[in-house]
Amino acid sequence: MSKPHVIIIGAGFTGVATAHDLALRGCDVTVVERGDLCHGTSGRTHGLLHSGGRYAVKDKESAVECIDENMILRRIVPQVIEPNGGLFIAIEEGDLDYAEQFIESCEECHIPLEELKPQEALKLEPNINPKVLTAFLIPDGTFDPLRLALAFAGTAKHNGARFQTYHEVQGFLMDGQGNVSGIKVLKRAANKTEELRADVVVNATGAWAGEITNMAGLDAPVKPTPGIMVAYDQRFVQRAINRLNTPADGDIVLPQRRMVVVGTTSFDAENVDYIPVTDDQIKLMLERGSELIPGIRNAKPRGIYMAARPLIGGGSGRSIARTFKCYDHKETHNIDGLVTITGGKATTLRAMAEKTADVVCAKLGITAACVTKETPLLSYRQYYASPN
Amino acid sequence: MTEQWNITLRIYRQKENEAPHFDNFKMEVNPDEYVLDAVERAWAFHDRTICFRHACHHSTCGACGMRVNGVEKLTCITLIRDVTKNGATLKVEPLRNFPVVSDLAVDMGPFYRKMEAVGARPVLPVTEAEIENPPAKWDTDDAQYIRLSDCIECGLCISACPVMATTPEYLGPAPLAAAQDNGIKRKPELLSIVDCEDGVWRCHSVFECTAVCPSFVDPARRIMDLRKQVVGARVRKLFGKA
Amino acid sequence: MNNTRNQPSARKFWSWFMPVGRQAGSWAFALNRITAIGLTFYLFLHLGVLSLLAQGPGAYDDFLVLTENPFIKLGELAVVAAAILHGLNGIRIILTSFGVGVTRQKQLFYGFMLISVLVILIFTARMY
Amino acid sequence: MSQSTLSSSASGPRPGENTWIWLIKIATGPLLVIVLLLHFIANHYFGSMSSGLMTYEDVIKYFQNPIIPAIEILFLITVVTHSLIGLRGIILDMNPSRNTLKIVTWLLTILGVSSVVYGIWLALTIASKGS
Repeated sequence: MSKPHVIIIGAGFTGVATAHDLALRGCDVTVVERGDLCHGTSGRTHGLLHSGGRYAVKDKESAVECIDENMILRRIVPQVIEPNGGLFIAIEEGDLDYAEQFIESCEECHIPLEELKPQEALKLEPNINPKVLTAFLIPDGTFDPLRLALAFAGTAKHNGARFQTYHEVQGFLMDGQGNVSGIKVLKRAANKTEELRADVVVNATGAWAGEITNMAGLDAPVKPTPGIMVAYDQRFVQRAINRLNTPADGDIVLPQRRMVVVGTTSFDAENVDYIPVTDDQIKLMLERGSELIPGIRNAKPRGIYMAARPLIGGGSGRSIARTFKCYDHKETHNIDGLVTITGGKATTLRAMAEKTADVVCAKLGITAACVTKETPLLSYRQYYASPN
Repeated sequence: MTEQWNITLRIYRQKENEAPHFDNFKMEVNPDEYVLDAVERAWAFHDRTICFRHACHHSTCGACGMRVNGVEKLTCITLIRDVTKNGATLKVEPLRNFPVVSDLAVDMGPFYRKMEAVGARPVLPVTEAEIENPPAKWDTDDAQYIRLSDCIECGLCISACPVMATTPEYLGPAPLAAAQDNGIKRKPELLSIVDCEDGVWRCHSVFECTAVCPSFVDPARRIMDLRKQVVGARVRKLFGKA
Repeated sequence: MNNTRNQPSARKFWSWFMPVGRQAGSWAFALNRITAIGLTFYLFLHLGVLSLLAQGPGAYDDFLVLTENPFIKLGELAVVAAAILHGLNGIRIILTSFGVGVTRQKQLFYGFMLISVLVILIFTARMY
Repeated sequence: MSQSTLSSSASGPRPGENTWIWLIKIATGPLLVIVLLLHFIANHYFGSMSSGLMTYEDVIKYFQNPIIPAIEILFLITVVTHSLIGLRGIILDMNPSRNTLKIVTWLLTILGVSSVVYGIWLALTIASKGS
């Protein structure tokens, strides 16, 4: 029998990872993206291959997801990762109070941790703040956002998935019984609209999830929560440097190519399409960044950008849980054929895809198990292999 | 209040079956913003049909290369202040020598395939890839650290190279620079790929690629070094056999 | 679905000579190519003219009279200029190809162009 | 690691240029600069005409010393080789098809060889005129 056809809206991390998973499980996949890969939040992520350390105390569920995925990604896609680890450093007395619960939580979430004396930390990373009181070695890392997505997308494409970039979803096609049976899409490169039918449509548009579900008359509990990130033009450190304290603004600096990226803040925003950068947040990043690495004070900013995190549900800013949720709108609103996946973090893209694929396969009666944990991804340039 | 400029953003437009033309967008911009922010704002608030490529906004992904006022730029790190003046025009066109998908978005396929053909290294030890003699500060155990390579495959050098404009077969600056970074001693199979008319001998020492490279790769210098490697390899092969 | 307007194509040779807004290297490349074509043309013209020598004194000396004509002199000056420019730029390319002065290739180009202009002026003075 | 569908061009690297052609071009280059200098000086300073050019007799006299024809022939060989390799490089930049390139290469070789042969004959006839 022919393969079931699944349309995935959105070629960000979740979209391409889900395409990869479903392609391996025998689905015929079409990814539809308004722009190109990583046009939304995924492109403008920090690039932190999360160890979960930052969430161990307050959000254990996310922390465990992060450390597990961190280890998997290092195995399946080393080609886009700087696997040099990270440091949580305490600079003021206040930071030391946090150490106690930090160690406990990390152990609870099986996040490998090693405490270093200040001289040891300064020997490993000479450019961090010399006033460091204590430091914890943790398996953080950095990745290149676009190439991480390309690696998943390239492998999916190799296994038969199709990628239609510059195709903007205009609305859903509904069958008689009020279920989704496909999408109406505008081919932006030619100003022509098309209709595409599918057995299941997956809405993997992250912070824009609400915009898409509105087209089916539903609302998705997504609260776009943007944050600023500033890249400076010198590579001061080899590891990601975190501030040992409850998550706050500007408490992480990570190396990427010949730069360091300082992040981030967290505030609510309505218009997700364009979030202007504000001077006070830039200054805040400079402030906080130079507390961790004093050298940043006289480095030149190279790129300043905003990214809208797709957070789930109520609460505000940092308090919302950072885990992800997958809604089968058959159960939530009795509309079949539409699945929404949102929330989560960049590092957990494979796990989000696995969960979504499980939901989709259940709907389609596919019994194949998820194998993405052990399947190494092809070269990210494979996405451009055969001329489409 | 931050300084505000009124500029005309003049964007190259090209849809599949229409002749290309330019659209002008009168915009108020902060000169310390980046060109990419202006283009994104034009898309968000003025004309949603504008197609352009962007992802990371801080020069690590290489998606947003465009020609700004005729010169290749990575628009996410190019300040508006550096490329135009208050009340002037900011002309933005797609990169040369790439098939245009639509408006400012180009197809990176042929270029990425060439990078793959020479096996460009995406990640490498921090102690390598220095174009000058490696600075003394790397000590031995630094080699354990791995970082993403300098080349972000943005395609600016491909657009700037006048030789690249004449034939799609020419490997072009970035792939040749990647071949040099790999080194013929380490990957002997590269010799036949680069020692040909589409390889290192097509370069005519124009140095435009190095002029536009935003990521410290210095492709022109690497091509010159690759020439030495190729000549060395051929001469050794000759005497090796003889 | 991509259009070919923007793609590389053999008809695009004008792009060799589009150094407008470009760096020194593009000017050097364009100059090098124009002088090369000019010199090659002159080479075979010169070989042809010399065949008059084989026909005895009359033919050759009559031709020499032509060289007094100012336009022919201008042509000869152009050849001399082209030879100097092409020669010096060729040396710059060989030096950079062997890694010498690669980081200062622009200064090398400007320096050589200065020398060329001076020598050309000397020849112009000599000729007129 | 690279897949077959990923190689740059279907037919693989095209052998139109190689190390030896380039080495010949850049070997003849500097040689040319020196010999050209001598040629300039010889032609524009020792000639009896006001402009320094040589008349018929000057040329004949100049060619009596057997070194001169030898140098002129050497000069001819290097300049013809250098210019034709360069010209072929320019034609290559026009992205010719495979057999066009073969034809061009043949034509240039024939042109080169014939002009060198013609040059040698000319030099010898001039030298012989003097005796």
